[in-house]
Amino acid sequence: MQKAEYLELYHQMVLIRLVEEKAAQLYQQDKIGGFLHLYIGQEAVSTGLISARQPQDRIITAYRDHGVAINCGISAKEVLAELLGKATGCSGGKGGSMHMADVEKNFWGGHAIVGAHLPIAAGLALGDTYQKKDAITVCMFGDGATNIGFFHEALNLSKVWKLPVLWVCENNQYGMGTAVERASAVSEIRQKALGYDMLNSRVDGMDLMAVRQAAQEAMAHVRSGQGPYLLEAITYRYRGHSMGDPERYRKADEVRRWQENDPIGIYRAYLTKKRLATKAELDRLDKQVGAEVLEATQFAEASPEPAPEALYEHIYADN
Amino acid sequence: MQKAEYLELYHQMVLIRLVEEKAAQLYQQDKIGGFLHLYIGQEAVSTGLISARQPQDRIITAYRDHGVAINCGISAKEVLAELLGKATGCSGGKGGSMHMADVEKNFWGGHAIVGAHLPIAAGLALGDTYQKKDAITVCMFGDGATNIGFFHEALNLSKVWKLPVLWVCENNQYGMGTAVERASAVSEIRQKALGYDMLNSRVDGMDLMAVRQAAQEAMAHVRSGQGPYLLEAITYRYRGHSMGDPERYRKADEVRRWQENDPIGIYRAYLTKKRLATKAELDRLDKQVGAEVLEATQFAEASPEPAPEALYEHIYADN
Amino acid sequence: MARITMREAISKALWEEMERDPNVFILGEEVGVWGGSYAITKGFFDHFGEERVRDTPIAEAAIVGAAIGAALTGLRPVAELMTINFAFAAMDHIVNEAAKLHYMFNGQFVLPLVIRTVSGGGRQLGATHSQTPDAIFAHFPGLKVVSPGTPEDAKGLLKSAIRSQDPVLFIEHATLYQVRGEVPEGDYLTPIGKSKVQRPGRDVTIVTYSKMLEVSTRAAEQLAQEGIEAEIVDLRSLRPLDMSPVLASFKKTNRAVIVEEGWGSFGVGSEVAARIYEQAFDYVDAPIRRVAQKEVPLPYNRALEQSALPQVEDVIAAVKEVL
Amino acid sequence: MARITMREAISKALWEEMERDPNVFILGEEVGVWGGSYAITKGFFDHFGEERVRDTPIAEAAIVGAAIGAALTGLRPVAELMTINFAFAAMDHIVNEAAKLHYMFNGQFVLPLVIRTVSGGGRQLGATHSQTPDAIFAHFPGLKVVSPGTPEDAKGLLKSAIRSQDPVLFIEHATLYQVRGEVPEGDYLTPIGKSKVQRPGRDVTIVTYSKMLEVSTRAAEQLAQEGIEAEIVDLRSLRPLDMSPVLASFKKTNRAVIVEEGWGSFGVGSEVAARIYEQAFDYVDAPIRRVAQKEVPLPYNRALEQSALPQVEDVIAAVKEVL
Ligand SMILES: Cc1ncc(C[n+]2csc(CCOP(=O)(O)OP(=O)(O)O)c2C)c(N)n1
Ligand SMILES: Cc1ncc(C[n+]2csc(CCOP(=O)(O)OP(=O)(O)O)c2C)c(N)n1
Ligand SMILES: [Mg+2]
Ligand SMILES: [Mg+2]
Repeated sequence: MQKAEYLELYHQMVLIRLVEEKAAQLYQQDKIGGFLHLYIGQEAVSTGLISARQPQDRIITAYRDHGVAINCGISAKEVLAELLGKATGCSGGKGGSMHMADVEKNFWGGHAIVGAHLPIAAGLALGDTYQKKDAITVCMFGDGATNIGFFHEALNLSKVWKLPVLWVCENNQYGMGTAVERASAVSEIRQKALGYDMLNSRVDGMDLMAVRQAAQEAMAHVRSGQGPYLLEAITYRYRGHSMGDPERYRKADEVRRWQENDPIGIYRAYLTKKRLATKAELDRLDKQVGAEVLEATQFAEASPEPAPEALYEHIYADN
Repeated sequence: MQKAEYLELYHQMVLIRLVEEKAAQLYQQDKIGGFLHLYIGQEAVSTGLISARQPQDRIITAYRDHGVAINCGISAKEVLAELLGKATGCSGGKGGSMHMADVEKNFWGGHAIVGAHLPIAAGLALGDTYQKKDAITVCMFGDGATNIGFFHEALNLSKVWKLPVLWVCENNQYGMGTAVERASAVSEIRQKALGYDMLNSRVDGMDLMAVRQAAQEAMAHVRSGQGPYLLEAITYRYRGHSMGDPERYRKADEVRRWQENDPIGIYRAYLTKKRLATKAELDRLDKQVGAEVLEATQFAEASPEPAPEALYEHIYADN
Repeated sequence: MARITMREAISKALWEEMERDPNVFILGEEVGVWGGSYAITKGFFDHFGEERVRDTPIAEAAIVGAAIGAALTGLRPVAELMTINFAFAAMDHIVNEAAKLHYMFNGQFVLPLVIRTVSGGGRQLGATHSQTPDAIFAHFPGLKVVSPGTPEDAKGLLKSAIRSQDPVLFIEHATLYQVRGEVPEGDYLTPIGKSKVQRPGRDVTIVTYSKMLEVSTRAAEQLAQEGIEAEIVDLRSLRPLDMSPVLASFKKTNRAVIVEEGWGSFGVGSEVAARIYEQAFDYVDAPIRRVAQKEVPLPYNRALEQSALPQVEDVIAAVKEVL
Repeated sequence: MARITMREAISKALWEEMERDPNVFILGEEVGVWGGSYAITKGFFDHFGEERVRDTPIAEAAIVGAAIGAALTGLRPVAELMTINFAFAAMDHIVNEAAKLHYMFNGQFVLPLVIRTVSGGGRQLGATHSQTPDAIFAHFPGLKVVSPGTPEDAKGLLKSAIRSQDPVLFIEHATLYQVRGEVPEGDYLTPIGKSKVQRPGRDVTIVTYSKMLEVSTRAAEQLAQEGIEAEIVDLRSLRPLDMSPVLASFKKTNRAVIVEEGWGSFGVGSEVAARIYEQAFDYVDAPIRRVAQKEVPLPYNRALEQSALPQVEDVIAAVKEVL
């Protein structure tokens, strides 16, 4: 990687962080409705992972999707506009927080039914295989999602058909308020791969470089045509599951401990230690991102609502 | 076991075999409708397994249930009457081949949606645990059923809640026409237990005594309160999946090879070798069972149809 | 009588039934430590313990399936599906097992089972999280489908559901939890399968249930100011569907509007309208009108979403059309 | 024109479309080596190969989910769900994903996807395997629901479904596969969302579809002998539901009977009746009658099962009631 690329990854993580903080604010101001699942704390997973993909590779994830959208190249403007339900949002204001996508950028959503996008991911990969394309599908999901039947059916199918899917579990320790070990027979999620005879590994999801490297290795395997791979990234969400989470299930202390391992902090330290950037440079970048988010917010707020007729558009594709 | 018990198990296997052969005949005569999934070839699995249960233990299985019904103590009369749709059938003629049950005998069906009874089995075990009963639930299912989401959700739940369930996969090599390895990521089904950190073993399902012993060990574990267990029994169905199976998916040769390992033959050899019975005794038993099935058939044929009003009975239990 | 919210009424019903009968227990996602994603079971985990208030994995089929199994052993599980949108992940267990086991095994299996869930749009949750597909569950004989519109009925109906020997799908509404109403103290039961006149009137019959009872009531109040007196019949149960109070009212008013939140096609309004015409044909003075959701997947944008949901003005307009 | 069976017509449509467009492929349980549990894809595996005729594990959610994903990449998957009873195991993917992705992502996602499945009772398969719950799928905007009643329509509609850009649930009937009819040779398309008069008449309108077209036709033939001429309108699609030929017929006959095989409550008959009353109120001479399945889970016993299913005599009786 060139220095610019290193800085670009830093930029992405900070951008995600600040967009999410802004989103929380806009939610409190009642400008965002519905559920809002923030990605704060998990930035390194998606940033590292997606930095390793080729442009032809497809990304698909769950409802905690703003960060992923940004990593895929959707602008902060379009993300914030979508959150405000504006016509300029990446889903035209129809999808909202949980349903962002940009097909041009090979980002296939944003899916709000837990686990339901896993069989769809298998299908995306099937499509590429069928068409003999050199593309893989990267499917992200939470620890909680590994307990639903969809997970099982999708992982099994991907192995039987040797589909080029990289399954990525973001194990952030909880599915809503339920700790992994209270919901899953195994608390090391990668162990589930054994039931499918699937290659697997585990990585520190707070460490961008570690994620990136693990992703590169896993993707190389998947791209080589040897079938799917399960990668587990250990991470943590600093905020509640969604806005308004009473957080009775964990202690403030636990959150603090994880925050000491902040993914942005770790990467800052890495960059300065490796002399890829100075503190001052990074501080300047932080400010720049701040301005970017401000501008994006203004864009989003100034954007038009969808026209009333949009209600009846895109129910069907025919005609 | 006393000699009588050994002979009783022999009796059960032969009874199943002959009831099934009779059922095939009655089907050809158009006296049985719907689907008819014969248990011929797999008799040792259910006979060995259920011989190891305590009366308080619950049995539940899929649609290939006639043999299981007989092992649970439902008479050949009631089984055949159910097949003929008669009021005297174990399900009053309403269930048919796939839906036999007798709650008094702790046989909880007979379920025709592949895998759907697995979560129900978890619930039966939960009920016993909740009520502090010393009972376990034995849940039987096919190899094909291990690929559906229900399997995953049920096995996971049973492990998380340490439910007293013995999961028994009858791996008869095919789900309809699909060979195990064409449908399942692992062809050794027991390997799926690894994803749930669940104890497991594999047994020759053609060998009654082996099944019985494996079942006893597994049941002891489950009864001890240490949680569920997955037992895989390797077996084979000699007939088509249901009546009218074109059997394009396997060679006659393969069937013949398995028939050389006939579970009844193996057990006959065992009994005579261990001097638990003479050939003559067993031949006499065979004849006796023949007469039993004849009588049961007559009973079933002579039994009344359900009254027309039965159509409206038992839609709801209230009132 | 106390004036409490729908949330409190449902919570109380559950609490009292659990105190009354040790066989009643709760299972579902986030019902325990979290206290219920709609706070219905807040405090239950601490009071009743983890055996009786069971947090489950995210596995809807297993939740309903396990509830069925536990019910077969004589317990009275109350399974919570976080919202009805996730009930599709348990659809097989609801319609193929819960609705059929009693009949199929000739009455041998008894399933005293409640599935509580939450329907409704209007909170900008987008297409996958905003549905009101109540009608499709009511299509299946063997299942009972109940959906209260007032705190009083919520409490009485939930208690009846828990004491019923049959599987009951109990559908609450996400935007009714804060609504207050008079609720009798202590133990009372509201029968399942009985519609009820919630507002007397003489000019037109409005048939509705759940959230749309509130919307219809507001419409009726506005209409009253113009001298139009609407009688509102609350179905309360979709299966069994009790037409008697509907027909009695219709025979008086000769005009009807049916208001439901879900899509109209193959919905509640179609069924009720078809039955009114069948059973009170000679009393029909004007075509019956159905008010329902616009036939689109609900969008996120607030204005678009609201434009798709039935509003007070839609009810008023429909009433004026039939008059 | 050739006289072929429904099975042959469906099979031909699939075959021709696969020959025409390499992006069309089949996936489902036993579609390959076995040749399809209803023999629709017999010979396909050998001819088109295992890449295009894919046997799947027993995993309905994965079948529909994978079909959705493949469709998003530009392919045209035809997924087979062995029967509609198993569609409940894929319900979430059918109604929450297939029906909504196009809308929710503002048209970015395009899903040219067909789900073929088989409805219907009458073969003593018992309650879990004999349902005709077509109506509940038609409740969801975003999905198209098609169900042919003749070999000609089966072929033309399946071709249209495969060429459609939208998810189509294509419902066949288990006891119609042997039925023969005239089918035009070669390539022709029957439009989705168009009802059709299958038998002209002047005295009464029978609205029906799928298997019940056959039953209604037999009823009409008997009625004709008594001088009663029934006009039969075949809906062919449940969503979009085309009322024009129904209304045109009704405005002529002023009397209607709606015949469906599934349960009546929240079914097809309710919807059609409600719409006729709404759109042709002034033409109604007698209450519209609905003929449907008795509201019980279908029992195994042959006589009981038949007594629950709509029969020719039921249609005749209903027609005589409305005359
Ligand atoms: C099928 C289904 N059941 C329940 C829900 C409600 N729900 C939304 S997110 C969530 C927790 C998911 O946890 P996990 O997969 O670990 O992802 P995380 O939120 O931690 O990123 C639940 C239960 C849902 N959306 N879909
Ligand atoms: C959910 C569901 N999908 C499909 C079917 C149709 N079906 C019935 S049996 C069967 C094969 C099951 O194979 P396996 O579990 O190995 O049991 P076996 O028949 O070999 O005993 C299939 C696909 C069904 N009954 N339920
Ligand atoms: Mg999580
Ligand atoms: Mg098998």
